[in-house]
Amino acid sequence: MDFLIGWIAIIPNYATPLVLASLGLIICERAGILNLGAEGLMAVGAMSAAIAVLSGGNPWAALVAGAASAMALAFLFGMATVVLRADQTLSGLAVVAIGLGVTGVVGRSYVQKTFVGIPNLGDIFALERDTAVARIVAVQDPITLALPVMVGLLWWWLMRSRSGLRLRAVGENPAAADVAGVDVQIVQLGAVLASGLLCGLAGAYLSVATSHVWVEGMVASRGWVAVALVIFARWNPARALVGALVFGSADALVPRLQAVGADIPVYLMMTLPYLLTLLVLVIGSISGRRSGEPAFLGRIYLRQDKH
Amino acid sequence: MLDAAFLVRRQQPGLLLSALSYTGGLAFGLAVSAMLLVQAGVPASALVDEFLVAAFLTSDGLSQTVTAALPLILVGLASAVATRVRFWNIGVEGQLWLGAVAATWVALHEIGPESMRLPLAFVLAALAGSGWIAISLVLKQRWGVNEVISSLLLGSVAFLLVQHLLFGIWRDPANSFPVTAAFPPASRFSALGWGQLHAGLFVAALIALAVWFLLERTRAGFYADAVGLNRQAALATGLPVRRTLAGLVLLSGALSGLAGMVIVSGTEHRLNQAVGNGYLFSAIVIAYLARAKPFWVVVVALALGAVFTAGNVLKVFYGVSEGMIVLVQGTVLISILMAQFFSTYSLNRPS
Amino acid sequence: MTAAQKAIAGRAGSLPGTPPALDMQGVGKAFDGKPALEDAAFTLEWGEVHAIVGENGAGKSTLMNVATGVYAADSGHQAINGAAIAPRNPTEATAGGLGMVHQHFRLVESFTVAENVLLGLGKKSRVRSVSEAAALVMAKSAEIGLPVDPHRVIADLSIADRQRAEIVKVLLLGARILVLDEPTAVLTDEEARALLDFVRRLARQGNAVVLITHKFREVAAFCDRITIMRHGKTVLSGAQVEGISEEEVARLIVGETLATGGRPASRHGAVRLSIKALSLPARAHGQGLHALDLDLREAEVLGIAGVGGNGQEELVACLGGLQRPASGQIILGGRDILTATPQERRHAGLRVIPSDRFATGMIRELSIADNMALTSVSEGAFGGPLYLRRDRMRKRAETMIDAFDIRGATPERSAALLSGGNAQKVLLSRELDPGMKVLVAHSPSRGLDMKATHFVRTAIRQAVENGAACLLISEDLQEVLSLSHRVAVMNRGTIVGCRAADDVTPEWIGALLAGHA
Amino acid sequence: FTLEGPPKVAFIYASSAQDGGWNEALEAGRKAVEEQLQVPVAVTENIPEEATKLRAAIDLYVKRGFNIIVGTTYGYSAPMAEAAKAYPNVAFLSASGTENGPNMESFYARTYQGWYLAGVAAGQATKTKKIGILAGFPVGVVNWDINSFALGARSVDPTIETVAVFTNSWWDPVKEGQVAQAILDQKADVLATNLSATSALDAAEKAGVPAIGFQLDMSHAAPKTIQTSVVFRWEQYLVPTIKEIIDGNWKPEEFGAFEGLDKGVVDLAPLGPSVTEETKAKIETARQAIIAGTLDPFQGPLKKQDGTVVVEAGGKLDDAALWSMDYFVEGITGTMPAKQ
Ligand SMILES: Nc1ncnc2c1ncn2[C@@H]1O[C@H](COP(=O)(O)OP(=O)(O)OP(=O)(O)O)[C@@H](O)[C@H]1O
Ligand SMILES: Nc1ncnc2c1ncn2[C@@H]1O[C@H](COP(=O)(O)OP(=O)(O)OP(=O)(O)O)[C@@H](O)[C@H]1O
Ligand SMILES: [Mg+2]
Ligand SMILES: [Mg+2]
Repeated sequence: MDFLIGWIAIIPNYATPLVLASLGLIICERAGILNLGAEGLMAVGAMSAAIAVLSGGNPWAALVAGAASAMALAFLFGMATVVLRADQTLSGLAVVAIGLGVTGVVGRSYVQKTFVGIPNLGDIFALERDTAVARIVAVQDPITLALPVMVGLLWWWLMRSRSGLRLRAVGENPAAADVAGVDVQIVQLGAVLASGLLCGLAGAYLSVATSHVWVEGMVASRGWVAVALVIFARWNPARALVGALVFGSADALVPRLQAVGADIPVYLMMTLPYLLTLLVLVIGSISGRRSGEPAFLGRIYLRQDKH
Repeated sequence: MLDAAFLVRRQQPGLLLSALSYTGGLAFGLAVSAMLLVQAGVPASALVDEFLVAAFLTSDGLSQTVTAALPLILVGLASAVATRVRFWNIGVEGQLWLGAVAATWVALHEIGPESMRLPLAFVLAALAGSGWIAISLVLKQRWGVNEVISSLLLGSVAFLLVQHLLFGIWRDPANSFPVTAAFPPASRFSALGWGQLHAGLFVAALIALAVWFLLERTRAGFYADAVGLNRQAALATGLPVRRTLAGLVLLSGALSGLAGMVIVSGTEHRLNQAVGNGYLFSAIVIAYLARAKPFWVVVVALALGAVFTAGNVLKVFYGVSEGMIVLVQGTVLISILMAQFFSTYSLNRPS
Repeated sequence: MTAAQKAIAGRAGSLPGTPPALDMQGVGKAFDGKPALEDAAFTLEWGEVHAIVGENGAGKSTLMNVATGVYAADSGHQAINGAAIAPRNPTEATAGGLGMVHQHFRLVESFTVAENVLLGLGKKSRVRSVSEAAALVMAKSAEIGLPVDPHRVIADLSIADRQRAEIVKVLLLGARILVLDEPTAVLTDEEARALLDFVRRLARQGNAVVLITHKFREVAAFCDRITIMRHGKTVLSGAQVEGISEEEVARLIVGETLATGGRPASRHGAVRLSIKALSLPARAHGQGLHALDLDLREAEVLGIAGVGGNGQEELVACLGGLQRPASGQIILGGRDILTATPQERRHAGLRVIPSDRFATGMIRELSIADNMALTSVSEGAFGGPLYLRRDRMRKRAETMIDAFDIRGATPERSAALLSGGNAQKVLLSRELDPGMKVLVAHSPSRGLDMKATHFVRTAIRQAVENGAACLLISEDLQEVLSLSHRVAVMNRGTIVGCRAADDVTPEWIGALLAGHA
Repeated sequence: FTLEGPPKVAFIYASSAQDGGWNEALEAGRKAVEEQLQVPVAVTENIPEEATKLRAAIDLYVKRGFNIIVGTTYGYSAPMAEAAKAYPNVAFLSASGTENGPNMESFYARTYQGWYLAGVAAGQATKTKKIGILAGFPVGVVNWDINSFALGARSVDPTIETVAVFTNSWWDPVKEGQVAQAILDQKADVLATNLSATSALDAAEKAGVPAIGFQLDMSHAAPKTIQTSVVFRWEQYLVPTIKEIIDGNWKPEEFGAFEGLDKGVVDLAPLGPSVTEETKAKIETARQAIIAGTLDPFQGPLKKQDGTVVVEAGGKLDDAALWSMDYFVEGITGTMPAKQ
């Protein structure tokens, strides 16, 4: 029972950064821009937020700093892919390189400096950790708490609002959106910036909310997991939340099994989240669902082209 | 709004213009990078020295460049071959790991007669690589599972399998570090007596030649282009779509696997946790910059090898950090990408 | 024409003192140095329906795309209702009262019709929800007599349904100047008539309509004035339609007149292709096939008439091997090829000309020589598996380019750079090879100009005279009648009637199609 | 071994020298060498553990007259040994390396001695009789830390259980925080980290649980609850060794240099404010016993986790057995990730 409570309580901590980043990617990719740069954007977010706290900022302001600086990198990505119509796959990889590189250069003197991060609900509301529910709630932080609301709002905005319709139209058929008076490039640029914001937030969450310290490379491939999650979620925010929880729970299970001394092949167990994701994908495909991939994803729109 | 500049796509950009925008992007990226490096304390005069002279014009530098380029050529070809049929092989590293595992298995367990060790490792590494990508292939062919995600996920799985082996049965019993025992000489490519360069050079060269011939001169290469560019039309015109796709994808996996073998048998002579890292980025970048053409893959791989060599020099003598090197790579890449704009489009301001 | 119509027609375009609805002068536009428009001029008056005709690639679409802000002109002036304006994007054109039904539909495939309309209405519209948009669609579709279901997803619609949806969408935008780029290409005659009746009423209410079309009978019946374009220039500018003959129009369009050929000489040969009880389950909303039966004889053209979206695409896909039917038989040369691969079907002598050339027929990015070689490479025509004789491919392509008079083609050029008619010639040059026994041609002259159409029909005619059997599927009744020995009518995924071409009457077809509400 | 030419020293790191842990501890040693011996010392960071890259860096240094090369990770060991053969007049020192030779010496510290003392502190502090430690990978040098930590605690109370979890990364503070939580959830009331990042200590401080750091003094991460940190003092090895090399009287140890508390290469950081006088005394006693050789953390009787006996009473593990240690001792709850 204790095992279960502890496990459930920690899952959101694993899932939150993944969800934040994949929401950003979903917005971006729904507008037709393939964004493989999450790892780099998160790296910048994590470092900037840490620097902000270490230079005396409050942790909430640090989240803003993390989001803003990742947006700056996303802006470069947007200039390349939206304005200059550069190849999106490669530009994404370049963003990863620039993000990881910049953090390595700029962050050097901030490595391993512990700081005070975002408090969890238990601290904020001085919760008694007597019941199972209280124990689970107490270790969550306000960002995690806000997450389902964010996902719901985003889902509603994308799938039900008129501006969401316009954004999706850009990713599906920019020519149609164009004659409908949608400014394709502005929408795409906005979507790219949104992905910067959310990926930056995800990175900032890692340093400011989870580990309260920054080291180079601390994103540790979580950006790539987010990229995979988006496909897994068929570009649907709600499903991204579910996917992140599944992935997070598998990920959280392995150290917990080690802690109770379970006789497991740890490395093989660690393949579980990956294999599970694959399995879900296969089942989804067998049941014949549409992949949900935006039709124009990764392609380049030019008004004069015949698409 | 941003279309207001009235972009027009150039129908067939001239060779000169393409070359100009390419080199222009490269030059701009290098200029920005040079500024970054000078900022970081590298004397400007040293830059030319280290990049050109050290990486190409000194014997040591050249041998390092070529040695580093060997696996890069193979992964670049792997990525190019898959790109030709529009299969996104994001699992290059996973296949490379498994190729290395296969070669290590032959070496450590001394499978077969000594003279056959390297050929056997070659075959098994290729099989292991294509076996690994075959999973993504089957998932895609059978159930339409997106290969980007499946190969990405399987890449992580492969690395965990390697760890399972390195911390398990292959752990060096003497000190229990996650490094296998050294390969016996029969499982090493012989040294050519020039720096660390080894006989894997001939392997990589032959493979590159064969892949070039396959893609540019044979019927299968023709099929590959048709299948990659328009699958439906290829199907309707009666081309063997599935076979072509499967063949090239498996080849891609095999090439990645061979890269793993060339690394462990050529320079490392053992398997450890680091040998496969970073090759995905290189593979994709090489294939893109080379437009998936085998000849250019070799050229770009050598250039990237030179970047690594020069980067090493900068790290060693000028205290330039890894972050700076990665930043420079990203900067040059995005600058080349952005410069393509000028050869692809022209601005057509209305009178 | 009734007297009243004549009176209105007389008024249209000639009210002194009223500025024209749209006035374009000296318009030039080049794509990367290749001129598409040179000194083109066009004047549209309020109250009229104005036809623009011309060969493929004459610049009709380009001219109207300039007018509606999709392309920016390199030179020239444009005025709407007397006020100079050069729309820099479609939004500005829409604001100026211009609306265009594009030749290539501007519809988001994964959206429903209503969602597309909501999107099209733009930011400023007061319509905010999908259900309001759906109500608008129903109302408009009833008004103009084009059935459209607002809740269906575009991806599941036939091309004809999409065309209807596109027209309704643009009409709902409330444009006062309406441009229709080949809107009737995929509609039935009846639907086309209803639509054109509607747009003429629209014009008479004080709006203005531009109709781009390749069909002279539409010009004659529904248009007030005609502008003819050739090679990017206006060769006839705003002439009254009355008093212009089809021959004269044809001469102006191509610069020469064409003899209209007849049906190929018929022999009563053996059955070449026999389709028995072919069935394909309907997709989500798509049309299926239901126990479809057909027999096709040697040296015969069997025309299949009917409204697009009644299973024609599916039938062609099943014949070509791109879709797997649920049951039935397709017997070719005595063998059931129901489960055969496309390649095996080719070996059996089946050739397909698909309706969408660049979707399944050719590969845009490959060179013309490559496209011509696609089907024969595997047979060893260009060397064995280990070495591809590109020199031979090139030679063959050169011969073909000459034989089929393919303009603007060299073996190395990318197929994407060809105009529609010339792309179709490349396709024909490849498919009409000596090994052909059965030709399935789906709308082979769709979107082609008169000259190219003539060429395509002549080629088919010749092939049939040489003994081939041809299944001609087309929504263009004239095309079907001009070539076929027998005519079958397709409706709701099956053949509802079939008789000799000589016995075909409009009433008979009308009755068979009436089942299609 | 004699050095050719004036001494020039180069340190090569696999990642950043300012990593707050392993490399930074070595970096402190490097600075001491520079100051105390007045020789030029160059630094290169981020040379991956690949033969091609490392060898290239070594070649470059040697070409420019560097003749004392210090490598800082076990992954360098094999390529360094090859380089040592190629350059017999260059001295090679390999931290946590496995190869030795006429001009090459691997060096490491008997960290398990420090961890035994940390175990004593933890054993004194625990009330639940459960303590926890998180570590990177299950290599010998890590396993002996964990085992010794558990044994130190058990010397205080033989019923104490030690929860040990590997993060399978040297570099993932996020995961370390999450793993720390997993250990705390097991009701462990002392938390030690065998890694470079401080996020586990941060978690301990938040939970109000006594914390133990590693490699450098980590008290800044848990100022209230810190007990101590097991630290390296590499200058104690590097300065005298490099001086010997320069002076021409260096003789590499056949099985590498392997010093402990006695030479001060391993030590404890100053004990935290919450450490009681009694604990301090116990730690001091154990320290003196280890230095005097009367106490060896791995002296018999020693049992594995599953109860099999490793060392009978009266015996002790030799160095070779230490290096190949791939098991947990009795009293540890945890999983060895892969089996041989
Ligand atoms: N009109 C609606 N009002 C309220 N909730 C809805 C509506 N349509 C869908 N939902 C719910 O919202 C969630 C997400 O819906 P969404 O349409 O994005 O997924 P979906 O596309 O239907 O998924 P799939 O592709 O698997 O069919 C689902 O749980 C769905 O049941
Ligand atoms: N976006 C474009 N890019 C390049 N060339 C173009 C483009 N659009 C049109 N062209 C070229 O301009 C010329 C005029 O084309 P346009 O589409 O206006 O012809 P059209 O008269 O509408 O023909 P159709 O009857 O086939 O629709 C053609 O040669 C065509 O290839
Ligand atoms: Mg749905
Ligand atoms: Mg047109």
